[in-house]
Amino acid sequence: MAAKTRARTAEVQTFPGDTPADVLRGYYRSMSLIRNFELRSSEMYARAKIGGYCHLNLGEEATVVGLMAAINKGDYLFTGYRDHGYALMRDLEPGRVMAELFGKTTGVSGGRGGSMHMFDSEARLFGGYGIVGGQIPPATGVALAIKAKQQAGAESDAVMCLLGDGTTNIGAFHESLNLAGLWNLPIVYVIVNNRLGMGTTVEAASAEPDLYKRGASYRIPGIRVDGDDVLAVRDAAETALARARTERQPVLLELMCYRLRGHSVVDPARYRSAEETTIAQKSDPVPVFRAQLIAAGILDDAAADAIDAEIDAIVDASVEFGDASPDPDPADLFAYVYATPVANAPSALPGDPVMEAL
Amino acid sequence: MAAKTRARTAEVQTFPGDTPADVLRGYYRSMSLIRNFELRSSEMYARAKIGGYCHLNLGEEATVVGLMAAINKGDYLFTGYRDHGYALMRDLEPGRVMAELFGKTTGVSGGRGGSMHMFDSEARLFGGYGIVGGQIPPATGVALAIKAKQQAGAESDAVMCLLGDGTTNIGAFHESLNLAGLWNLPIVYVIVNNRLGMGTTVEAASAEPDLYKRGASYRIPGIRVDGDDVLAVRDAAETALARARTERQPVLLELMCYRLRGHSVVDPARYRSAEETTIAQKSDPVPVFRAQLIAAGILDDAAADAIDAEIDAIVDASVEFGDASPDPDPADLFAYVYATPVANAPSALPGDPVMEAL
Amino acid sequence: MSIEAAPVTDPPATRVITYRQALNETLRAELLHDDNVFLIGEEIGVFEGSYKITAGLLTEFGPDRVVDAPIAEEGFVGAALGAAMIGMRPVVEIMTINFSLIAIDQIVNHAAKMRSMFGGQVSVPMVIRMPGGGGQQLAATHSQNLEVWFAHIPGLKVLAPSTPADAKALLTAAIRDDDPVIFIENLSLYSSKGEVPDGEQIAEIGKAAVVKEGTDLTIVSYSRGTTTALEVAHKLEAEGLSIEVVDLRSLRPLDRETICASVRKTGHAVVFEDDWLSYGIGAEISATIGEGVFDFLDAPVRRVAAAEVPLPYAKTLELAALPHAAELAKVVREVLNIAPVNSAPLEK
Amino acid sequence: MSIEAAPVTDPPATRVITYRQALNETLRAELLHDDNVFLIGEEIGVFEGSYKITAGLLTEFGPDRVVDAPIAEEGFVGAALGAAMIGMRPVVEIMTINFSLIAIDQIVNHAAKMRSMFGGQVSVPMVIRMPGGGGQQLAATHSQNLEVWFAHIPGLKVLAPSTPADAKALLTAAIRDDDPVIFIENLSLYSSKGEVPDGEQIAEIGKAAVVKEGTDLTIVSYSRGTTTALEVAHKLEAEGLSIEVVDLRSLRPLDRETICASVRKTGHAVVFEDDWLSYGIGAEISATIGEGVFDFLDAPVRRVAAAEVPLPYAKTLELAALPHAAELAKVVREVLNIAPVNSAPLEK
Ligand SMILES: Cc1ncc(C[n+]2csc(CCOP(=O)(O)OP(=O)(O)O)c2C)c(N)n1
Ligand SMILES: Cc1ncc(C[n+]2csc(CCOP(=O)(O)OP(=O)(O)O)c2C)c(N)n1
Ligand SMILES: [Mg+2]
Ligand SMILES: [Mg+2]
Repeated sequence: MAAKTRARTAEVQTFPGDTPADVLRGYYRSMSLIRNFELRSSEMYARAKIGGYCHLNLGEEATVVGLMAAINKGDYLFTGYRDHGYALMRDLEPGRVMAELFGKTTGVSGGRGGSMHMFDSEARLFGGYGIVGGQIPPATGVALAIKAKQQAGAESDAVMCLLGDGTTNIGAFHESLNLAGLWNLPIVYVIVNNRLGMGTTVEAASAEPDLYKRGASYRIPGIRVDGDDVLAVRDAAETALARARTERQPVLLELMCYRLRGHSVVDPARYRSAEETTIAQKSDPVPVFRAQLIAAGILDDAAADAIDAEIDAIVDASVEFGDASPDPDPADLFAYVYATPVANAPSALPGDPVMEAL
Repeated sequence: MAAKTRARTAEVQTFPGDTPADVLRGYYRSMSLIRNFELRSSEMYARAKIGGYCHLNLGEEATVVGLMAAINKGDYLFTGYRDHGYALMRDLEPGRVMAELFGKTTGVSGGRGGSMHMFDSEARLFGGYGIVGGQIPPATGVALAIKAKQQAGAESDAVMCLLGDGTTNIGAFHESLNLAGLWNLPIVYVIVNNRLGMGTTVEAASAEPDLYKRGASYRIPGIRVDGDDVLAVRDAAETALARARTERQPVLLELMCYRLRGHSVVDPARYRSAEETTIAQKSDPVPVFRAQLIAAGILDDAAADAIDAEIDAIVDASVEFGDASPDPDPADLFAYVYATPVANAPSALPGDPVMEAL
Repeated sequence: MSIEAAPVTDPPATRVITYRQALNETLRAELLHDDNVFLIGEEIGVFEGSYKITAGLLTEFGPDRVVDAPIAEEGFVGAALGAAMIGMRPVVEIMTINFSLIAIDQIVNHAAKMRSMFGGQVSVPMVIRMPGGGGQQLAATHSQNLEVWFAHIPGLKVLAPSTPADAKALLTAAIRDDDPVIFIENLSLYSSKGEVPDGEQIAEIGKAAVVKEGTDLTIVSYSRGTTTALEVAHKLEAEGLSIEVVDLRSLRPLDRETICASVRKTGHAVVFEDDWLSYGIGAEISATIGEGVFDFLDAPVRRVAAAEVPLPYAKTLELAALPHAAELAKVVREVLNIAPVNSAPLEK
Repeated sequence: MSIEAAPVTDPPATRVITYRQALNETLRAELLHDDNVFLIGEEIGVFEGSYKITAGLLTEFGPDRVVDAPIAEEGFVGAALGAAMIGMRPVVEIMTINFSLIAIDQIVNHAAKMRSMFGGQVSVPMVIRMPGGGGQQLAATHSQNLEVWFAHIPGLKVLAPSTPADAKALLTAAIRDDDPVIFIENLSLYSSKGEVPDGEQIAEIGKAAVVKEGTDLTIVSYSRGTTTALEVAHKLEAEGLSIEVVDLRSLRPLDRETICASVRKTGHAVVFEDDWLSYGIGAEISATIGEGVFDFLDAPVRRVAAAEVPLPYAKTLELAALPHAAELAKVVREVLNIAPVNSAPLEK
């Protein structure tokens, strides 16, 4: 499968394709939501309302929105730890996402997961995962179960499994893609290639840096798409998902984008050259898309500002919701360890005797 | 890199290339040694002189001899658990190999490794390994150390790492080849494709059954060769090793052969169809090569029989040596656990108190 | 899902079968019982399992229910876990526990943690069966007993039956349980025989069993070790010693009550296990007894376990490294301060 | 290689530096000391290490001595092992102990076993450094303390220093040792400070240290736990209690003599650790004390350890799950049968 060359479209005056204007405006709104939410997360981290690791989708908004525009409600989504934007796009209440970051009971994972572990069984957001590559085998297994339970066809569910460029070097990637290719599973693996692991470039980590080519080892078609182009991402993902649903043909999709800031909120990214930082900033999909829509007459500055203001209020409200929500009660510490209660399951707190003296 | 098509050569009358007759006879002798040794191992297993798991090179003699004809004395060899033939070809005394199978102190690993774990540091047989794929990362690491210590060039050492077809599906294969490709390591990975894991065919295990193609994910050239053709194996291995030494270009070599019997000595291989068994037997490289040499006038029946008889005596002697050798002394149980002695290292036998009462 | 106990009616008819057959029949029964159950593992179909536990099942149930996986433990164990997340009930065979190390990130960092980490929104009804154990001259990398690693992990349940009947009843319970269950088998138990009740049998997870009563000393063990413990206990009766044997059955949760109740009665305890001594299962049992029934203990708790070496291939060394009946009997006598009598020697 | 002890001369000058800096300086000193030493790990070069332990070393020693590896723990840990087989002395950084699960087959089935399995023909002089520990809201998969797994494995040596000085002297010893050494760090110790002697310092592997003397009760701990143990011990002095603190330093080999000698004197023991209670480090310590100094024990050995849950992200739950000074002090008083006095509350 040939690489799709990257086309910078900042100067384009009209929009290719037939996407209705309100849908395009919706994409802008979504990108604005992710941008605003992530900036606010960063601020909340600085104010110590968020703890632990916190990785943002800043710079990846077009990728996130394009992918989520393609996925069906019934499809299962697995992501790495860089998952806030995906949670928002699966229509989880921003307040519940922020509450998760704040570690509150109203958070999407009850405050137990935090930034890296957003989950919503109804929205079929099947988890953010923190172990690099850890999400790939379970995602593959959901596809195996779908194949067992459903007929192939347009009505079938499929799985989308996100992973980073650095993640393609881990064994779980290889083992899982082999299973998907061998068993013809309805799954699309999406490499969000932001060109960096933490500080390690793709070229320094992958002997074949054209990552989409790695599908060939499993007879899985690989496709590279400009991840800053929301429509290109959406279209490629739709095509890939359709093949997964109807042909049971797994697909490897590589989306080229840039990480706007450090690896996580605490990383100043000093290892990055001024030049690279400039490229990343120039490619920033949110202002670029806004400019495109304005240039195409789909938005004007006032309308765009109005969207941004609406989003700002939503994110404000999400912080308020998070603040107002209760902390989990230590009495519930053991609540979810087991689904099936059994005898003698541990329930001691630190310092408790191992058993009451007989 | 194109697949080399498999040429059945049983009817060929003269030998291609310029390999001297005595060298060809030497290859036959080596093949005969492996064959005889393995059959004897099987017999010794049945007589309970060998325990544990025991995997034989029966049917792979041309592969083993061809590879070992190409490797330099200074090169490091890593294998899986199917390692007897390689140990013999690295010029270890057959008696010491048999003694290892018998678990005797005179065995190549002091009787501690057994069939799966032959090792000889001087001969640079760097181990038979029992965990599928477990040998691949350390083999890659030896290549990393060679690169750090030696200049590239014809004088450089290299590493040869053997693995089975089934082994290409494990994560360690992917991670290691990526490192080798990324860091330009002097290593040749050799897939001994005997078409079966235990009872699982390549097609049932690998989404891309042309295994040599899997090098592409790491920009490592992949080459497929007829593993029943000792000269083709030798030549391909020589070329690959030369690239590893001089260009620091890792190579993935796939050798197509057949397993003559079950996965291990205790496996009757009932899952195999009569048809497949017939193909395997027809391809049997030992009688085929013998017939070729006779047809080419390099051997006659009497000379071939004389070689076989000499080998038979050698293998007889190896059994005698193994029988006569002493069992390891339980007093030496802890001898090799640590290289650097430290305080409080455990030395208790079962039933000993954890410490003498203070 | 609630815990079901065996029905209180007439005791069911029994047959004497092997541990292997008990497992095989249970897998078959559960495949029949629930469409969501499927088996997955290396060489379990065409090859019928490295230890033939799944013999005949591919033929009967077909490749969708008995899935031959490539050699990719991390991949297929993780895939089974994924299938469990949406309601399938995979029963995974890892060929031996030694290979579980390749899958352990999926087991410990994923299967064990998902339910808690995602606030109870998903559960992982999967079973991972695997045999461990030494004594077959399989050498250092193929002879381990690493169940203590899994027993340490919250979110997992870890079972280790010692008899064919328990193999059946605990495996049934494991498959019907909605959590990830690690099911420890043992190579040297597969051909052992025992009475197994007919019909559906579901054991209670988390309960140890007093498999022999006695008053002088408690031997605590599990899996293969329990068979040795019973052998020793019966043998020592000839010397007039009354030994109680506690079979743990469940390593996580650990039934501290049953262990402590026994030692409270006997005042003496020895733990017998096949694994290395330091930081082994025996350490937790000994610590539990020391804390739980301190005032009732008449002598230190002793542990009989394997010598701390990578297990060598050579038979002489393997015999020296592994614990056997002879050492167990010796230590029992030491704890009871009794000189050995002249009786038939125990297997070494 | 023989065991070298620190030279018996005038005590060297000391500086107060962080644990992080002690590690960084030691790595630098060993890179200078031996050409065969090299560092390998994810993000240790350009990024200077996830926790900045390797800051400045790429610049000084270049990419052949400070090797940035792809995210492939099994691959690069195994590659380091291979390099060690022919005489290099790799010092591997695994970013956190949680990720060692992906490499554990190479560590436990390969590095730990090779020398024995191959009859002493090869040794594996490698060090694997990795931090563990909870309390940073890193949630279930990034907060573990799994050192007990490694401590269980013959063929490995497992060290867990609690102070900057020990970090230096034990890391030096580890790098100069010819066996695979697992070197356990702790996220919450990196910024802790302490006096560190200048010049080459080589600790003796396999020895615990009595870091505070006392006569009433022994607290046994290691790594971060020792700092809490000392805090509590000092605090309880105000109540007139004389607490001895044993810092294990080496989890394998385990210095049973030092532990038992202390408890023989004090008659009381509490084990404090950050890991889950069941089958944790504390189990072995408790069992060792129970067996080794049974007759000197005046009360059951108690363990203060983490609640057995996958560690939640939320601060309230994380605080409830992890053991702190307050619980340790409470249990010390319980063991000594002393009612709590009104003193300043300990950190919770
Ligand atoms: C198995 C494992 N190894 C290492 C890490 C530490 N780590 C977290 S993110 C990361 C980089 C991942 O890069 P990439 O896959 O490109 O994803 P991105 O962060 O760019 O989205 C690393 C090394 C981890 N979480 N898990
Ligand atoms: C990690 C691991 N998984 C499973 C096994 C069990 N096992 C031993 S050999 C084998 C088949 C290997 O097949 P292949 O790589 O083709 O090598 P061959 O035996 O044909 O030489 C399997 C599954 C193992 N030893 N290690
Ligand atoms: Mg990236
Ligand atoms: Mg094979």
